[in-house]
Amino acid sequence: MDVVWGDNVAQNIAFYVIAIPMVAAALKMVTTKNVVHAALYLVVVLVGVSAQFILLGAEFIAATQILVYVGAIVVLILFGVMLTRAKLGRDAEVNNDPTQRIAGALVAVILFAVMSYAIIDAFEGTELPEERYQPLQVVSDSIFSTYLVPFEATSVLLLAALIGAIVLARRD
Amino acid sequence: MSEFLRSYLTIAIFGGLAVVLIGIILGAGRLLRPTRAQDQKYLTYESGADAVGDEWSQTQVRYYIFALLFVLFDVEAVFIFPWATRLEEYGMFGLIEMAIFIFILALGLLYAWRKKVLRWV
Amino acid sequence: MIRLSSADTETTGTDEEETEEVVETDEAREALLSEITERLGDGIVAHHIDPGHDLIIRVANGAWAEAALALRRSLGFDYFTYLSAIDWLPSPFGRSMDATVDLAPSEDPAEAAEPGPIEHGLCGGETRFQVLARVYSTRRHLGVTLKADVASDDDLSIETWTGTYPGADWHERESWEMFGITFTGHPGLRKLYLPHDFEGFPLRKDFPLLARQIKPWPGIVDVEPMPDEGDGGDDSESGGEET
Amino acid sequence: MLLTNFLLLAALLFCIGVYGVLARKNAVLVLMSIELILNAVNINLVAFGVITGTISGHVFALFIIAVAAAEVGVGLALVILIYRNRRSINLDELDLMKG
Amino acid sequence: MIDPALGTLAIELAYWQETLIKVGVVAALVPTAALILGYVFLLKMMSFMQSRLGPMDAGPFGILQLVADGAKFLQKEDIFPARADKWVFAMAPIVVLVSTMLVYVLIPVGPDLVGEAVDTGVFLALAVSSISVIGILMAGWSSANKYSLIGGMRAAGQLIAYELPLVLAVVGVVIQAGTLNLQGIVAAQATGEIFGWGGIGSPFILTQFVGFFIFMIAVQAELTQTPFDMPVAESEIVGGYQVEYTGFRFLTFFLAEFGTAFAFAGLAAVLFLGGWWVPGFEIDSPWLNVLGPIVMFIKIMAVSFFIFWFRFTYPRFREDQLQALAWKVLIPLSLANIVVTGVLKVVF
Amino acid sequence: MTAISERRQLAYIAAQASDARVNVELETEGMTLNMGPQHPATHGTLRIVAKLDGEQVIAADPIMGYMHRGYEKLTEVRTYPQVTTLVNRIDWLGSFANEVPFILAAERLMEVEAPPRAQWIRTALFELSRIANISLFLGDMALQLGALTPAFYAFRDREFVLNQIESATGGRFHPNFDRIGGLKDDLPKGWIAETKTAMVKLRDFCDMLETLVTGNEIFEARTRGIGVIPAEVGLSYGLSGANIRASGVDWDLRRDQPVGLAWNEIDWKVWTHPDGDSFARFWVRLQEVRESTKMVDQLLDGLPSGPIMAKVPRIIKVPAGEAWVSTENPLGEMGYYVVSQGDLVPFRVKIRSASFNNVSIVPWVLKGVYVPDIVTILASLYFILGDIDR
Repeated sequence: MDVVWGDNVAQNIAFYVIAIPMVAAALKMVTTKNVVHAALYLVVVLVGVSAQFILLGAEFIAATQILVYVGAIVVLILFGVMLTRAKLGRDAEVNNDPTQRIAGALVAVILFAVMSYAIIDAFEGTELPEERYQPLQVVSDSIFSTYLVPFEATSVLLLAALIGAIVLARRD
Repeated sequence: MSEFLRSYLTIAIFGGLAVVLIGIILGAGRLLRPTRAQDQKYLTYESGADAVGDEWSQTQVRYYIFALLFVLFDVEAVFIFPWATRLEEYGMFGLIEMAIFIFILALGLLYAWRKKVLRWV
Repeated sequence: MIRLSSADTETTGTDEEETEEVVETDEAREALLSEITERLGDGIVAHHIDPGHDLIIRVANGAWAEAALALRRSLGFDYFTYLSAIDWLPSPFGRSMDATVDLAPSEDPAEAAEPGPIEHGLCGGETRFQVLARVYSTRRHLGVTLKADVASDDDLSIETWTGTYPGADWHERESWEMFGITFTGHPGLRKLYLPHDFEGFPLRKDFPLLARQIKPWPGIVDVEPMPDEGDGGDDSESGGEET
Repeated sequence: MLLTNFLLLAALLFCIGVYGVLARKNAVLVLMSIELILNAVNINLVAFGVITGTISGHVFALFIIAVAAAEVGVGLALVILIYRNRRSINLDELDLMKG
Repeated sequence: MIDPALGTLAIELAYWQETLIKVGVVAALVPTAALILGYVFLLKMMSFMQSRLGPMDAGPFGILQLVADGAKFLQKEDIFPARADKWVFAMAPIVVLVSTMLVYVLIPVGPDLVGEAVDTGVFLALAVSSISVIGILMAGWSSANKYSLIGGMRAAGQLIAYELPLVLAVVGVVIQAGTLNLQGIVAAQATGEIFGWGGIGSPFILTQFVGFFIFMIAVQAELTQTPFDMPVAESEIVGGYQVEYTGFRFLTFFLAEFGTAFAFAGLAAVLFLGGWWVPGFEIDSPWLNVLGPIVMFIKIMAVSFFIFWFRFTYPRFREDQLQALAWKVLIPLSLANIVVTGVLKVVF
Repeated sequence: MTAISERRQLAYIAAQASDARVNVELETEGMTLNMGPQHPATHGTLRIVAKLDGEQVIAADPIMGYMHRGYEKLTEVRTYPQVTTLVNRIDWLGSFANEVPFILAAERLMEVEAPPRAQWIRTALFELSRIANISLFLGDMALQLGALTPAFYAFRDREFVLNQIESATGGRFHPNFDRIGGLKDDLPKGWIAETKTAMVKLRDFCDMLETLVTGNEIFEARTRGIGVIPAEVGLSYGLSGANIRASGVDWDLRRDQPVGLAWNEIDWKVWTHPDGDSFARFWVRLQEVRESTKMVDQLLDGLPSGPIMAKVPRIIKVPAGEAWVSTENPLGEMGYYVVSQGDLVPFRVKIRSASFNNVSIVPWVLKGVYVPDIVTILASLYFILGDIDR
């Protein structure tokens, strides 16, 4: 079991307690026939990701994950869903035909096999450092010095997205 | 590190606690409350009349733009917070950086305003 | 409770005689009538002036909508008061319901009492059903009541007013469901008050009022004494029509 | 705490996301699957950031969240536009490009 | 990071003991807060403002009225509408309440009296409070009712519109304090000086009055209290997203609403009114662990008073007017506030 | 006031038109929302079926009849005095006012006139029932907009008026006090002084409400420019009372058609407002309540002495004839067209109730407004269900 079991038992337990529901919810998300349910399963995955960030010591990213993903993007998706179609109960027309689904599953499984082989091959047994907490000010300093240009570019990107969405969503 | 994780463990415990608390109360309620099934009780309420058309029908709420604006400004807030804690160190340079950032996003708000999509239709 | 007499009022003045102007002729309404006559000409079948109170005009069935149009557009009658109908058939269940004979409950209402002849009210009439409506001018402060016969006793139809007075919409719907009068040109004659599958026309005189059929008319059971008569012990007399 | 834990979790989420993109017809669901993929990437970034001891992973994760927000915004605007024009958001019915 | 253990009182507790105590305290605190606010403001203050007595029968002056109400709600049948999406319908109130509970953990009431003093403090508090939108949308959608759906949509639209002013109004405080940690913010106010005089510290309301103003309006909207109560507007959509809920599930929404009112009042007290610090004490004086909760309670009640005062006084806005207020007034204003605060911070 | 309000109206109309255009552009499928019969905004059992597009109303259709009692049919089997008990249940908040026009119509057919004292008391009671009726509206309007508190004040202060009505007539809600030829009784001792005190309280109530509600920005934002009814449209729909005076039509039956009551003997003012929106309707009603309190004071000061009942036969048979009498009731013009054929019972009574016409404009005025405005507009049009359904 040395592949999946690291040194710190409590943290490992925490990892699996979080990871298992995440994977389950992710699987439900891609298989459920109800679009709103899918969005709610996505919430579970996103909260799980946030918890994993905590385990990785990325406190600020975790809070951001909650604020932006759960508080905003999911709400946006729910709006989108309700604006287009959000039946209660099952919706027949959400999946592609079975052959394509099987092909998709095949692709996913092969991809996972290859990736997990590569990951285990390359990083087997690598322990994360015990002290991995990154204080906010380090993140901040990095953004406002090294990554200043991407930061400003982000604002332009957001502006472009906004204008694009307004142009698209409104027909003049 | 473990202190850091512990504090979040506490938060997680609190989250769990809320669920357990409601579970207990609803469980207690189950013992107290009656359950007398009658079809009428499970009808959709629509001011006393039978629901017109489908009980549930799609709304066309067009505040999509509001939600979008919100997402984008939320992202902005995410960048503002780390900046705000460190402004003293960054000084004037940091201030200008952020002023540009805010200005560019405010342009977006202005654009939405001018395009008259800031209306609840 | 102590009722106070008139002496209790502080000021007993203002007894200036009520201006008892019994207007026998009503110039304003006469003038109005002539104006309307000018516009409608032959459309006017009959008219009646209640001096100081009202002007009633009966127009021909065909001139009904035209009358409305003329009143609103040319004569400034901007306010629509009401529109309704009258069934002039004497009640088959007895006249005025004040006598025991009226109450003879019978299985077949038609034979219970043969209806007497139709007596039309002011301005007369030809058909059993008449439509009546009232419009008012907020500038002249005068109102006109219009009446018209329906097309015939077999064809209860008349033109709609909704084009001229949109407020007539519901009134016409009501008259349609209560009397069965059809308003040609009305945008949607649907039931207004009654369930959509209700049969019959409740305000017609030959539509039985079920409550009266089950529990007959009690007569005038309580007539109050006049205030100046005290408690007058003659209640039995006044309630004499009991059955 | 092993690095592979996180990497394998991320890989799994990534693959589930890929399956979702391939198997789903509904455009909103496809967008959600893409979100899944982006989150998987974020986990990877932060995990590698921790292992290398630098802050870049964190910063990039932040930028990815920002990009994801923009992506969802424009993506959903497109979906709404498509829905309005075609009364359907099934991607296989969209063969506009085939002319 | 500030040691969360009650170390300064010289009691050493294991983590699990400490957590158990905290859990007990907060679990008791949320319902108690809801009861106190409900009784003092919703029942009594409102009654007196409306020239009536309010409940008088349950307990002296009716103080047990809400307990009686709670007992009544427990005995109500738990009805799930036939067409509702059962799971989502059942989960929605829980999501809302969890989001409220999590805010409590973060609010400090003394130097050591805090559920958890995490570094992202205020940021995390705002983040978790935004989860309730999801719960409300879930409730609105799953009830299979038009009023619910409209109410849920309105609620979501309103909460997102006011989440931003709420978040941005806090930035001014963060700039001044230079930290996100709520304990740090309290300390910053305690050690601050007003023109060189440090007698009462420097509560941020003095410098961030614009921020405070925006924050309170946004709080009012986040709580869906009048004049922003369109999501539950009884006279229009008869309760909105709550319309199909019965019994305790319905009460859960109420608990969450009052719990959140208390929590946000607490946040406002910490961010703008100086928090638990009492003038004249050292910032780490153990006495503040005793006085702090009392001071905080007084401040919270004062803030709540204003929240509820507005609730009983004003008519309700219309949704479009509310959105216009948020996007055209409050957000530009809060952005300007950030810039001005930043400039002042850098210049001085 | 006028200049500003015209600009407001124009802006409003322009906004509406552009909204309509936006909707056509977005061409979405609507949702049908059912408000009522059991809905807090419909004061009873009116039902509004509104087709919505987002939160905007495309079409609204009021459905009524849940409270139809068939009064027009029932009057045909009741003697004239008995009809009075029926008709005072039409608008149950202003009951006394419902009785008066019917009694007046019967009196005209019988060529009887009530003695002056009876007429003055009638007028005073008429105004009292107007105050009782409209003061409830004043509180309710704020309630519909979400402000709970004014409703409690309204209920509290309305009680003073109801007490006076009760002590004079014996009935709080359904007095049945009016008689053909006069009144049932004279006023009780001390009533006049008590009523004047009550009027002072009601004036205070009006002042308080004016500061509490009309100065409130949110109240103004919710009512100004909402549900604008131009005078011409309103008249053609038959809107009457404060609803049409709020559109700038200076027309009050109390002044323009004072049928056998004492209105033209006292000094008072007809209030109008040029805007025609929900705010104007509220404002006009508020002024009318205050005006009514002054009218009651004057009526009680000038109360003539004399009998309160004219000579009428014990058993009332009304000669054949037809008469239309309408008065300015709290809700608007209420009239009866009485057709008699010389019997104990009327041959036909057409009841023209104010709310029926006032509500008939709803489909027109609700087009293009938002869902919350439905409530505002319905509240400001102020109807009583019994007055619609009869």
